[in-house]
Amino acid sequence: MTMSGFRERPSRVTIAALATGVLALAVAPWVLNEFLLSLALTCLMYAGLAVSWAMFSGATNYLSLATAAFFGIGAYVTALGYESLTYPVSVFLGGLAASAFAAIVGVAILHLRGAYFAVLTFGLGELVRHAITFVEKKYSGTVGRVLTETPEAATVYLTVLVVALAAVAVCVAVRSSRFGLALAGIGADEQRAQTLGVNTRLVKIGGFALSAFFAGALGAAMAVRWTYIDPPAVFNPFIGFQTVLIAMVGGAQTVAGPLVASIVFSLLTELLRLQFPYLFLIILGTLLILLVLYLPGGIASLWTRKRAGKRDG
Amino acid sequence: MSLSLRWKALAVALLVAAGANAFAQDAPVRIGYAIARTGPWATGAQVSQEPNYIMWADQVNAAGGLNVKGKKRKVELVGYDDRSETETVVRTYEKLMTSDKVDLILPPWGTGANFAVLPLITKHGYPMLAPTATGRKLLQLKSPYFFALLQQPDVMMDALAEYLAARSTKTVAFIHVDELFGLEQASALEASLKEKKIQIVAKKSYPMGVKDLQPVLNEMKSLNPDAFVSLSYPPDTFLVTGQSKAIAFNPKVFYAAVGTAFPVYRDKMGAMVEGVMGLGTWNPKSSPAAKAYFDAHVAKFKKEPDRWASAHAWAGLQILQQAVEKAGVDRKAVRDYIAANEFDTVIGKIRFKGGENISTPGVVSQWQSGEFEVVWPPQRSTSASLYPKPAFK
Amino acid sequence: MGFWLELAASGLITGGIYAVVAMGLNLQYGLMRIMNISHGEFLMVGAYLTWWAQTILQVNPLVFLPVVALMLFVLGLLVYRLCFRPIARTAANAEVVEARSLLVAFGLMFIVQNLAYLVWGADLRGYTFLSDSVEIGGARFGANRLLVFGFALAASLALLAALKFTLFGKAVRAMMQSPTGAQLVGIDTAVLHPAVFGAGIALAGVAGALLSMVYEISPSMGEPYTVTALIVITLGGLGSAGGCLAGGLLLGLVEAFGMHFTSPSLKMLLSYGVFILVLLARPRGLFAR
Amino acid sequence: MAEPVLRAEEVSVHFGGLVAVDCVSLEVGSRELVGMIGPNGAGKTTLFHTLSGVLAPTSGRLVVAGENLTGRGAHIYARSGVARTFQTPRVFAAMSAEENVRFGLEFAGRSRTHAHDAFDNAASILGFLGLADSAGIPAGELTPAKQRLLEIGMALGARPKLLLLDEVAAGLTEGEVELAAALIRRVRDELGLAVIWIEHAVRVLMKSVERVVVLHQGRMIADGAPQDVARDPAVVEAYLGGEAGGEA
Amino acid sequence: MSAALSIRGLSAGYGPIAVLQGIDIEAAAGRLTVIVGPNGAGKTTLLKAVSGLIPREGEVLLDGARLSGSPASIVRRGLGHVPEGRQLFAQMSVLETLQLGAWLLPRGERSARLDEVLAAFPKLAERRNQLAGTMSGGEQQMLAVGRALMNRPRMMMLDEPSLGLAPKMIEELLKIVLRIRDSGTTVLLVEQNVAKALAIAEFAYVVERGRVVLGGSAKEVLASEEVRTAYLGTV
Repeated sequence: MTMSGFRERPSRVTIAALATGVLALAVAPWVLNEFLLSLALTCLMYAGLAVSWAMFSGATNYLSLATAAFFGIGAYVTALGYESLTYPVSVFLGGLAASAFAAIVGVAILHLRGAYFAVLTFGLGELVRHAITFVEKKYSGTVGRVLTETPEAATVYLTVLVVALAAVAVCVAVRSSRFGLALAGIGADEQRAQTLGVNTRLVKIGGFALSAFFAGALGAAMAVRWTYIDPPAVFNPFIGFQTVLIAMVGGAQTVAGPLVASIVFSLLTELLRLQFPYLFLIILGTLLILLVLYLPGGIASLWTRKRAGKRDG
Repeated sequence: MSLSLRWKALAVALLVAAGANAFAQDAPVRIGYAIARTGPWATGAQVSQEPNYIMWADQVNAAGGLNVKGKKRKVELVGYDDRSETETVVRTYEKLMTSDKVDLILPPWGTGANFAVLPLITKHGYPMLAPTATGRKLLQLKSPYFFALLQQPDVMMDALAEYLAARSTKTVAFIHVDELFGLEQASALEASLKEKKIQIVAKKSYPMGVKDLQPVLNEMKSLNPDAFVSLSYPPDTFLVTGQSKAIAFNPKVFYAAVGTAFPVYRDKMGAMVEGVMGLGTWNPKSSPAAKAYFDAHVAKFKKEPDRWASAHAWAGLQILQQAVEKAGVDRKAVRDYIAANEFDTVIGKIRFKGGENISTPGVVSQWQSGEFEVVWPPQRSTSASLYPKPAFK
Repeated sequence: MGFWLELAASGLITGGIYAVVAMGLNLQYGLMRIMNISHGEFLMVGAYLTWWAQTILQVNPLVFLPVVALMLFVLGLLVYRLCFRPIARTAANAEVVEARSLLVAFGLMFIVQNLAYLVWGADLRGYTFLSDSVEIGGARFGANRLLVFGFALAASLALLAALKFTLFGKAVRAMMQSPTGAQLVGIDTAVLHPAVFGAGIALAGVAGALLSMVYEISPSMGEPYTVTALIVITLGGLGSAGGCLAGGLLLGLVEAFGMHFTSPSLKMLLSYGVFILVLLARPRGLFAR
Repeated sequence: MAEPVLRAEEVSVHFGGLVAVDCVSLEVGSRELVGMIGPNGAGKTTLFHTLSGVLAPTSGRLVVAGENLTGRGAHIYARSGVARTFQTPRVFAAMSAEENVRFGLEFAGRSRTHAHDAFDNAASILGFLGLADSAGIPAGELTPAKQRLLEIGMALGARPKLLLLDEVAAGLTEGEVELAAALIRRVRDELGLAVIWIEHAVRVLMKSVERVVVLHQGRMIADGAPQDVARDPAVVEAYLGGEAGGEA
Repeated sequence: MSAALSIRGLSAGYGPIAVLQGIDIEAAAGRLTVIVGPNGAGKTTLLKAVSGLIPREGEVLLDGARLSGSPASIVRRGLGHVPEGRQLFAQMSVLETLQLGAWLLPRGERSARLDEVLAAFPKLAERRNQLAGTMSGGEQQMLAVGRALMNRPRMMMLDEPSLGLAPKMIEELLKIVLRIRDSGTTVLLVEQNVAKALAIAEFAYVVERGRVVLGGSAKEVLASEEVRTAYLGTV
């Protein structure tokens, strides 16, 4: 009884809708053309990144900009293990490597708060990028790796789908678990949570590492699309920024918010990019500002507000 | 409506469709590309690459269209912004090839982006003539559809070493950026110098994004080398030039790689560029064709093309045009034609072997009174080299 | 000048440039909690305006500096009015201001950067200014770099003094520590708040103008400068004018000496390493209060 | 005598040069209700921070239920049976009142049992506090007075042996303070907890507890029955002022 | 100099939540008027609305002239407000805080006023260089009062100044409040310490659920049966 979720559980209708959605996503490679599939892939990548980011950062209010670092570490695992590992294995190892990295640095930096944490996590990404450049150059005389034979588009898509779905599933499970309650408590008032018996340090490290796993796995999965992997390409800070942007626009305290936002944002960006080649970023920027000013709770507030209305009525 | 009437309507519809199809023979040739209009790659892409695409399409259309095996068809460019993101590059070319089904493609900007589309052009059979991709690693992928127009690092560095040897240079100090380009150039330079028995007195590398190189330059200056070579990207090229001037580091030869060929280098650095050497291939004096290209570019965009990759981009378009004239828009035929023949271009004759441009020799250029003169090899030079380089002004 | 002094001077000058880059953001984020991630874009606008004035109108960039400051200040007021005032008014606490301003500034970043592409194109730009070198005790430095360093020093000290000693500066600090308290002593925060934000944008513009004398410029130049600014102000301690200068100088010195003692390749590793170590030892920056 | 619930031995806390708590020793036995008074800045809240593990003492020892917990994290104290409230209510604003109480039950209270059925679940704890009606309301929307009650509820969720209450009656009118005092007595009498209660409403406090400790400038200057403490000249001088004579 | 404050039909709240509904209150010139009421009745909201810290409907008159909605101009008119939670500048010294209190005074008068206030609060003078955030609660409350006094207000509003203070400190504070009143400044005091407040006030209002339920002389209010049972806790 005490293990029951602290948030509402999804209704049967939601579950049915989700199941249909997942099925539709799974058959996509045989239905969509290459471009649409690749668009779906982008949506899934950001969905996985944003949902797993929100799982930790949304709940705890620790604004992490380390996503680019985790993503890059994952991608580099693929690059390094490319010849010896199968694709799924390197995706899994990419996640593990990012997770291990997050756990190790988490021990050192998770006592920092606010902007200091944010900028430090960003700095970490840069640190890793330059460290890899340096080490790679020192031991192989060059930087970057060329992946000659890469998996089929459908394989990549299905792999990313699995990782993204796993991210969503884990995030949902975490939210209705004690672990998720602890994370939420840390976000609301860390010290209060500790005085109520939460080992906040351990929970934070765990949450950080868990969320890093998905970013790392996604990096490892996506890397094969780019043939040539070098630090500037895979430690692109913009991937991290965009993830934060999507999660926050969606409503980082929810699961569905970042999920919906990643799809809306990716599709909208693509649509505008293709339709208004020279103006799309201006339009996108304006929309973003309007959204923040007029929908301060994020996209998720569209339905959470409705639900609150129902409760009042 | 009677049944027969419906059949008639259908027949009419089919006829119209067939007519449209027949008309489509003269439909424009659709040529697609993705290129950076925003983001960090845009500076390179919008100087050396996309303006050429636009100017070429305009010129071809003004002349009545592209000659496709004797038939004139208009060119329609389908260009998208890739936002300087590799994943967007891949996605956009997938769209161009599978959704838009363009007839031909033009390459994106930069080595990384070219790497990323390589599997796609191979899979879908689109020939691609790349003006801003360098590196042996690209060629080692052996895509039959990939053609690199730029001289490879070893070719360029051999030319530099030859020039240095011709001036009986004894010692060289060099720096390079820690990135694929810089590393390949550096190892090529090292090999060439070793072969010419020129001593390397100092070699340092630095990461991208550096804002100060004065301490390194001071160190190099104290070794008093005959030549200094900076295998750098534009921001660092500017930085190295300015700071070398500041500390009065005046070797007999001062060479900086990417960026020296940009007109903005001259505009930004002013008189201090006099005598600076760098990566370049041509200038308006190289040939009448080059002059015509230069003038057209200035007339259209109110800005000069750079003296390096711009002309390669234009040459690529010329090659494509010639290939289409002979082989049509059958991409396999176009590829085979490009692979098998020699072409006349703005930078001279070009022939490919294994996707590499083996005709354009390595070139050394040097700023002299506001023009980036070709000074090596002698048969290509537009001016004698200033040697030793005058002290920075 | 001895070799070491020259190395130190070189580092300090670069550090001064970092400090100039960070000053505006330090007002906005350090003091006001407005996470203006489009800081670098306004810096870029300042750089372009100066370049424009120099190449088209042949105006001396130094003469144009106050004009840039004024133009950007007005632009800042406008941006504040349109984008940040609604946030400052409705947000419940500083954390909400921070989060929402971050998103709005993202939007601004897209808009400003792309307007620059539309107006000025993507090409690298630049002009020659004060490129001659100045000799100080045997060592030589670019005059334009020295100018930026001098400005960094003067502006940081002026800002420090203004915030610390003038009543106006105290009012600014007071407003950030307790907006209600400030209102109740009669400080018109509805005027002062936008003014400080505008001053932040103006400082970004001035930094851009100064940088355009040294480095080449392009519409995408902003993001790395935003990152530099964030690192400098967190290193120094948010909101501290002295910390901002010290943070910048420290980074510059680390780079110069690091480059000499190890390899220039390790430069970035060293600066990020020092940044991380400092924050681990002093979680609120060097000059935390 | 049985092992005390809490034993603080010569606890000191220094902040730089400032001595906030100066060599305080204190024992609290089970079911004891102890009032703690002292002027602002006397170190009461700092002492609470050390007793609950939020702050490690600079020197001294803390023994909870016979176990030395000096230097351990606050969660260990909570799990060992020490629960507390804060001076300004620190409820989880976005969670419902029920979830707030359940938080303690899920963590510190999870491995502990308590005989009284008020501790069964969040609903029974809310019922005990008279907050049953507010169960579903986000804590941030409750009135300040109810938030203070909810803070106690969160602490009770930890199923503690010792409850540390920091100014639960601040901002209440005298009438409301009496009700709060009655509740605190019930916590001790019915639930059987030991309680240390900081409050400035001296009159009500003195009436409700059987033992008072007085802190002044970090030192414990008195520890005894309320009537004795109220007459202690040091206490009158430092804390009570003119009020003492009239009240006693 | 003294002022009279008239609040007529004042309504205010936070967003959609209405807290005050048509409040009418008069604060007589040169007198001490106290407002009591249970927690959450809207007393703090009332003072915030008068000061313009939150939007309001209805009329607020100071000496017969309407007060605008802008806090800065209200302070300029001579209304001082010692707010709930003190709202001090934690990182500023006592001296700096008081200097800021003189923000609206003519430049030439500032230092003289500073000396006056420091003379009135010897404890603050002793700690002039200490940061506000590091002082004890009682000292902070004194500083908040001193800061408001710097502007030579004609009228002072104090929001629960005794909150969380030791008995001894409360007495000292109330003495300060009386001294302010005796200097001719009109005082409006919100206080949960009902017995003590009513003992020193001339007029009193009881506010419950956003409305005035009782008002009159302090003696009358003290005598009321409801007040005795609901607020004084002694039957």
